[in-house]
Amino acid sequence: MSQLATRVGGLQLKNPVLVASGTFGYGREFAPLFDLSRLGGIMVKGVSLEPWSGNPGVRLAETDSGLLNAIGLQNPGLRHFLDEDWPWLRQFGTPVVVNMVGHSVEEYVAVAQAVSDAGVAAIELNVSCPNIEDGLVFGTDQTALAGLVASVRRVTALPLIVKLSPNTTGPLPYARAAVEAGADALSLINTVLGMAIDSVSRRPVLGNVTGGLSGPAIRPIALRYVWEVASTLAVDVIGMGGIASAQDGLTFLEAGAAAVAVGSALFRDPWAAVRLVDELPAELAGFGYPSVQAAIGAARGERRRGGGSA
Amino acid sequence: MSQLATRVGGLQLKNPVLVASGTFGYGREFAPLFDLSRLGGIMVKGVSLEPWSGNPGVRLAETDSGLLNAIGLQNPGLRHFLDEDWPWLRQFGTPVVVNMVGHSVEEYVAVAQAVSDAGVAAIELNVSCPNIEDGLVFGTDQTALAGLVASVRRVTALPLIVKLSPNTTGPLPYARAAVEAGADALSLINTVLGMAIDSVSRRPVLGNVTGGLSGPAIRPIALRYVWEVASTLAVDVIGMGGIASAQDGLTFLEAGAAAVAVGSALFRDPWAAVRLVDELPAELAGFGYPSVQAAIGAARGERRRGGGSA
Amino acid sequence: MSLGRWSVPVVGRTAHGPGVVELEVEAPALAASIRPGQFVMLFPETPGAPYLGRPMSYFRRSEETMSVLFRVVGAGTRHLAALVRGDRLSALGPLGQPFPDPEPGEVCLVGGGVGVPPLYDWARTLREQGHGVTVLLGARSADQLLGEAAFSPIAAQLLVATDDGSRGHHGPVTSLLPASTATVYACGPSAMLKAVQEWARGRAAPAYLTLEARMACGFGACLGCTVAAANPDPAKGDYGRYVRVCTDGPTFAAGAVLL
Amino acid sequence: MSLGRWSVPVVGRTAHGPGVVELEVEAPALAASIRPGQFVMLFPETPGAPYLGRPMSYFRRSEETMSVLFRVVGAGTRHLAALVRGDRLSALGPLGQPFPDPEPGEVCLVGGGVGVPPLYDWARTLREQGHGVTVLLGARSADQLLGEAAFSPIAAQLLVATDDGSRGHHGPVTSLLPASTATVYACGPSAMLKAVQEWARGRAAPAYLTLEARMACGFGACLGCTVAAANPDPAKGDYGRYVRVCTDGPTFAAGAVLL
Ligand SMILES: Cc1cc2nc3c(=O)[nH]c(=O)nc-3n(C[C@H](O)[C@H](O)[C@H](O)COP(=O)(O)OP(=O)(O)OC[C@H]3O[C@@H](n4cnc5c(N)ncnc54)[C@H](O)[C@@H]3O)c2cc1C
Ligand SMILES: Cc1cc2nc3c(=O)[nH]c(=O)nc-3n(C[C@H](O)[C@H](O)[C@H](O)COP(=O)(O)OP(=O)(O)OC[C@H]3O[C@@H](n4cnc5c(N)ncnc54)[C@H](O)[C@@H]3O)c2cc1C
Ligand SMILES: Cc1cc2nc3c(=O)[nH]c(=O)nc-3n(C[C@H](O)[C@H](O)[C@H](O)COP(=O)(O)O)c2cc1C
Ligand SMILES: Cc1cc2nc3c(=O)[nH]c(=O)nc-3n(C[C@H](O)[C@H](O)[C@H](O)COP(=O)(O)O)c2cc1C
Ligand code: FES
Ligand code: FES
Repeated sequence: MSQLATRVGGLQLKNPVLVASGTFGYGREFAPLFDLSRLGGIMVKGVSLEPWSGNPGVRLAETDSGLLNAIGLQNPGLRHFLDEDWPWLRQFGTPVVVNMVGHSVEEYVAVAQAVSDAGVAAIELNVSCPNIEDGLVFGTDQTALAGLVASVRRVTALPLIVKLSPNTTGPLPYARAAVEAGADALSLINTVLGMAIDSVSRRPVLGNVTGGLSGPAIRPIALRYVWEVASTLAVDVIGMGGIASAQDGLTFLEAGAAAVAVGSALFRDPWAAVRLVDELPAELAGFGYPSVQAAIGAARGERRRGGGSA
Repeated sequence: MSQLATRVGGLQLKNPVLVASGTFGYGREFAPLFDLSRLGGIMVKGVSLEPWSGNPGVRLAETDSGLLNAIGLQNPGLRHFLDEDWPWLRQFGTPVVVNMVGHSVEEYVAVAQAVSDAGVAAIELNVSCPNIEDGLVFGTDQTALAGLVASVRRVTALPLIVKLSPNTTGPLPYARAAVEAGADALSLINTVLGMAIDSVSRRPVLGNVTGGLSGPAIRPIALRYVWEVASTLAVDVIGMGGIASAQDGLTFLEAGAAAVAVGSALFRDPWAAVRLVDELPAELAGFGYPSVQAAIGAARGERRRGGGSA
Repeated sequence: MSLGRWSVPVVGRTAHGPGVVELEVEAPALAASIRPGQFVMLFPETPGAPYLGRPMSYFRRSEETMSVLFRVVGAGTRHLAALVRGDRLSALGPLGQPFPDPEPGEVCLVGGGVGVPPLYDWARTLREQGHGVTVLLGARSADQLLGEAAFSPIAAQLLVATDDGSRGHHGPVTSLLPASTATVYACGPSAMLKAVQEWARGRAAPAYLTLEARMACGFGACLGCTVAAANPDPAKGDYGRYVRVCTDGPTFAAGAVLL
Repeated sequence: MSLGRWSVPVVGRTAHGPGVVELEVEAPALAASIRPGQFVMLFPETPGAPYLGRPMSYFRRSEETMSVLFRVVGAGTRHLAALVRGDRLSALGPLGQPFPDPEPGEVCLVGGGVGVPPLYDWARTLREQGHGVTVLLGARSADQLLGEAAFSPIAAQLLVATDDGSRGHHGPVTSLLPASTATVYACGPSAMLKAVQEWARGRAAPAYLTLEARMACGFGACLGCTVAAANPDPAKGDYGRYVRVCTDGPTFAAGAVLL
C-alpha cells in the first residue's frame, strides 16, 4: 500500500479522508472548487426510497464550537440519485459511499438493492431514523439494529458500513450487534441530540425543537466511541465528529480509525477535506509514521497493521 | 416569593444559582473571594463513606469549548466532611446540598443517613458510579437506579435530588424510575463520556483513558435533557452543563429548570456564579420576566408557575 | 469568478445610526467579482467569535474595497461591529444568485430596515443601464432609516415610509408600491416581503423577493437555509418541497416561494 | 493581596532563542503582590484561544509590569506567543505557595529548561536577604539555555550544564549539585526533579522541588493537578493520597511527594 492508502471493510481508498454524509450534498457544490478525485471517498447525503422534504421551520442553530441541525434528511430520493447524481458523480472515479435512510426495513432494503446494482463503492446505513412501525430509533435498539443490518446484508455484496448513533450508553452492544448481523465497517459517530433556545424569541430555535450536534464540540465524544470500538472489536472504523485539520485526522487514526470523514468543517471552509489530504503526509512524518497504516491504532501503543508497506 | 427566589424538590432557595458538585470543593477556596452566602446553594464535591483517593496519572484534558476530567471522585470521606467541612460551611447559612458517591447501595445509604442527621439542606445522588457488585453504572440501568433511590429514600426526609448521567439514549426512562422511587428533584446533567489524545505523546491524555466532558460544549446536550424532562414529568429540575453567564442561566430556566448550577465556568473565573446572581435581575427584566418563577418553562410558551408573586 | 475564502483587513468602520455599522474591507478580488444581489459569509477573527460565518449582502464596493452595512442583533454581528481598522476577518464569497435582470423600462426597489443595503449597488447598476429607478425605503422610525442619502442621487423618485410616521409616509413602505409595470425588487423583514408577495399576485410585471435565512454554509451544501417552494422542480435539484435560500436565492420570483 | 482576575495589556515581547518568548504585561496590582514561587493563569484574548488558562510562573517584575518566559509547546503557548504589544490577555493570580524560606546560609538554585525563569526573582530576593546564591542552569543544548545573562550579576557562583555538551558541563545539571549544606530549590523537567529528589534523600539540609501539572483552575477547586503525597495529612485537606500542585505547591519538600 502507498503511504496514504487504507482499507475499510473491504473498500480500498487511496487516502483515508472522506467527506461525511449530509455535509457534501452529492458533490455538485464542491466540484467547481476542487477536483473531487482528490478525496479518499465521498459519503453522499442520505438517500431514501421516495423523496423526503425534510423539516419545516428553522433547521440550524449554532452552539459553542458546534452546530445543531434539524434538516430532517431532506433528499430527492433514490430515483433522482440514480438518474441524476450518480451518473455525474461517478465521472470523478472517487469511491462513492451511499448513505441511506428509511422509515422501515423494507425501504432500506429497496435502496440498498438498487444502489448495489448501480455499482457504487459501498453502502452506509444511517440508523438514527425512527422505525415508522414502532417509533423506535433503529440505532438505539439492538434487536431492531441487528434485524435491519441482516436484511440489508442479504441483498448486497458491497462493503456495508453501519453508522452508529452516539445517543446511547456506549458503542459496544450496538457495534457487536451490527457486526454480527453482517456489517463490514462502522462509521462513528452520527450527531449528538441537543437543543438551543433563541436569544431573541426565547423559544427553541429549531422548528423540530431538538437537533443533531456536530462540530469540534463533539470531537471528544467521537474519539471515545472510536477508541472503544477499535480497541475491543475486530472491525474497521471510519471516524468522524469535529474533524477539521490534519492534526484532528491523525488523532482519529491513532485512536484506531482506519479512515476519517470531514463534516461540519466543510461549512466553514469548503476546502477543509482536501487541505487535510494535502497536509496529512507532513503530519504523519512529523510524528514518525511512515504511512497511514502505521498510525492506525498507534495511541494504543500497538501497531494494528504492518508498518510502512503492506 | 421574591424576584429571585425558587424552590426545587421542596428546597427553598433565595436565588436559583447553585455551584455544581466537584467544581467548588467544600467552599474553602472560594470563601476568601466572595461571601458564600450570596449563592443560592452549594453542591459540595461528592462525599463517599470512606476517603477515595481518586485516579492516578493525568486528570485533565482540554477540548474545544470544554474540559475532560478524570478526577475519580477523590474526596476525604464522610468523617472528614462531617468533622471539618460541614461545621465550617454551615456558618454561611447557604443551603448545602451534599453530593454523594458510592460503590454499593449500602455505602450511599450510610452517607445519606449520616448527613441527614447532621442537618444539611438536601442530598444529591451522583449515580454515575459503577456498582462494585456487577460493574454496572447505577445511572445507566433503570432497575439499579430505582433500587438505589428507593433505598436512600427510606433513610432520609431531606429533599432527595438524583443527578442523571447523559450517557444514555435520553433522560425519560431514568427520570421516571428515579421519581417513582422517591426522588424529589433531578440534576441534569452530569458529564458526557469522552476522551482526548495528547498532541505530543500521541497517547490518551487521561490516566483513566476516558473522562467526563463538561463546559460550553455540552450546553446543547444539557438543554435537551432539561427540556425533555421538564416538559414531560412533574418534577423539579436543576439545570447544569456549560452555564457561565446570566444569559445561559436564564436559558436553562426558560427550558424548564427551577434552578441552575455553575460548574466548569468557575475554573476560568471563580466569580462566575456570583456574577450570575448579580446580573440575573437585569437579564430577567430585559426579557420582561417579573421573576425567576415567571421565566421557568417560558420557552414552552406556558408559564409553569404563577407570575411575579407567589 | 468562482468562490474564494480570504482573510481581509478592515479599512473603514462607520456608524449609521444606533446599532448600525458599515464595515469596509480591502478585498480587491471579491470587490471585482461580486454582483448585485450576491452576498458573503463573514468570520470575524476575534476571541470567542461564533463557530459559523454570518451571511451579509454587500453594500458598496470600489476597486480595492467592499463594504457591508448591518444591524447588531446577536453574537455574530456584535463581533463584527467590534472590529476596528486593521483587524482582520475572513470572507467566503461571492455567494448566491445575482439579481435577475429586469424587464425593459421602469424598476422599483423596495427596502425595509437592513434590507436596504443590498439594493444600493443594484440601483446604481440599473441607473447606468438606463433604467428609471424608483426607490421606496422603509423603517420603524426616522432614526432607523438607512440609505436615504446614498440613494437620492441615483433614484428618479425616492419615497420614504416609517411605521411611526416620524419621517415620510406614516405606515408600511409597501403602501407606496406603484401601480406601474415596473419590475419590483424587494428586500426587508418577512412581514414586508409577505405584503409585496400579496400585492404582486396576478400582476403581469415581475416582482422579486430577496430572502434571509439562518445559514451554516452559504453555498448549498447543508440544506439548512431552506424555504418552501411554490413549485419545486426536482429535476433542477429542488429536493422535495424546499429550495435553498443561499444558492437557489437569495432572490426569488415572488410567486416561487411560500413565505 | 488575595486572588484577582484582570485583563492586562502586553507592553513587551522578546524572543529568548528558538521558540522561547518573554511576554511583559502592565499589571501593577499583580506585580506588587506576587511572590517568588507563585504563578498566574493566563488567558490569551485571541480567536480560537483555548478554553482553560495556562499556568505560568512569573520571570521578572517591576513596579508596573510583570513578565513570563515560556517555551511554545502547544496551542496555549502558541496563542500566548502570538500576542504583540497592545494585545490583551487575562490573568488570574497570584496563585500557589511562595518558595519556603531557606535555612540561614548558602542557597543553591537548580533550573532546567523552562524551569529556570521561576528562579530568577527568587535569586534576586535571596541575594538581597544576604544569602550566598549558587545557580546551576541546565538545558538540552547551548541554544536552549535560558537565564545565564540574567543570573550572572546575582549569583555568587553560576554553573552551566548541557545534555549535548555544547556549553558548560557535558551531562545533566544535577551532576553539578554541591556537597554543601545549602538549601536547594529545583525547578525543571520531571527527570531532573527525580534526580534531585534521589540526591536529597537522607540529606540533612532541605531541598525543594517546584512541580508542574496540567491545571484547570489553579486555585484548588478542581483536584485536577494532583501529585501523590508521600505522607498525606487528611486533617490539612490532603484528600486521600493526593495533594494539589496548584495550592499545596507548586513547591514541595523533596521528600513530600512521590514523583
Ligand atoms: C443572504 C443574506 C444577506 C444578509 N444581509 C444582511 C445585511 O446586509 N445587513 C444586515 O444587517 N443583515 C443581513 N443579513 C442578516 C444577518 O445575516 C443576520 O442578522 C446575522 O446573521 C445575525 O447574526 P447574529 O450572530 O448577530 O445573531 P444571532 O445571535 O444568530 O441571532 C439573533 C436573532 O436574529 C435572528 N436571526 C439570526 N440570523 C438570521 C437570519 N439569517 N435571518 C433571519 N433572522 C436571523 C435569530 O433568530 C435571533 O432571533 C443577511 C442575511 C442573509 C441570509
Ligand atoms: C505552576 C506552573 C508554572 C509554569 N511555569 C512555566 C514557565 O514559567 N515557563 C514555561 O515555559 N512553562 C511553564 N509551565 C508549563 C506551561 O504551563 C505549559 O507548557 C503550558 O500549559 C502548555 O500549554 P500548551 O497549550 O502550549 O500545551 P498543550 O497543548 O496543553 O500541551 C503540549 C504538551 O505539553 C504537555 N503539558 C501541557 N501542560 C503541561 C503541564 N502543566 N505540565 C506538564 N506538561 C504539560 C502536554 O502533555 C503536551 O504533551 C508552568 C506550569 C505550571 C503548572
Ligand atoms: C447538516 C448536516 C446534515 C447531515 N446529514 C446526514 C445524513 O443525511 N446522513 C448521515 O448519516 N449523517 C448526516 N449528518 C451527520 C454527519 O455525517 C456526521 O456524522 C456528523 O456531523 C459528525 O461529524 P462533524 O462533526 O464533522 O460534522 C449530517 C450532519 C450535518 C451537520
Ligand atoms: C472537575 C470536575 C469534578 C466533578 N465532580 C463531580 C462530583 O464529584 N459529583 C458530581 O455529581 N458531579 C461532578 N462533576 C460534574 C459537575 O457537577 C457538572 O454536572 C458538570 O461538570 C456539567 O456542568 P459544567 O459544564 O458547568 O461543568 C464534576 C465536574 C468537573 C468538571
Ligand atoms: S446555508 Fe447551507 S445550504 Fe444554504
Ligand atoms: S488546578 Fe484545579 S485543583 Fe489544582
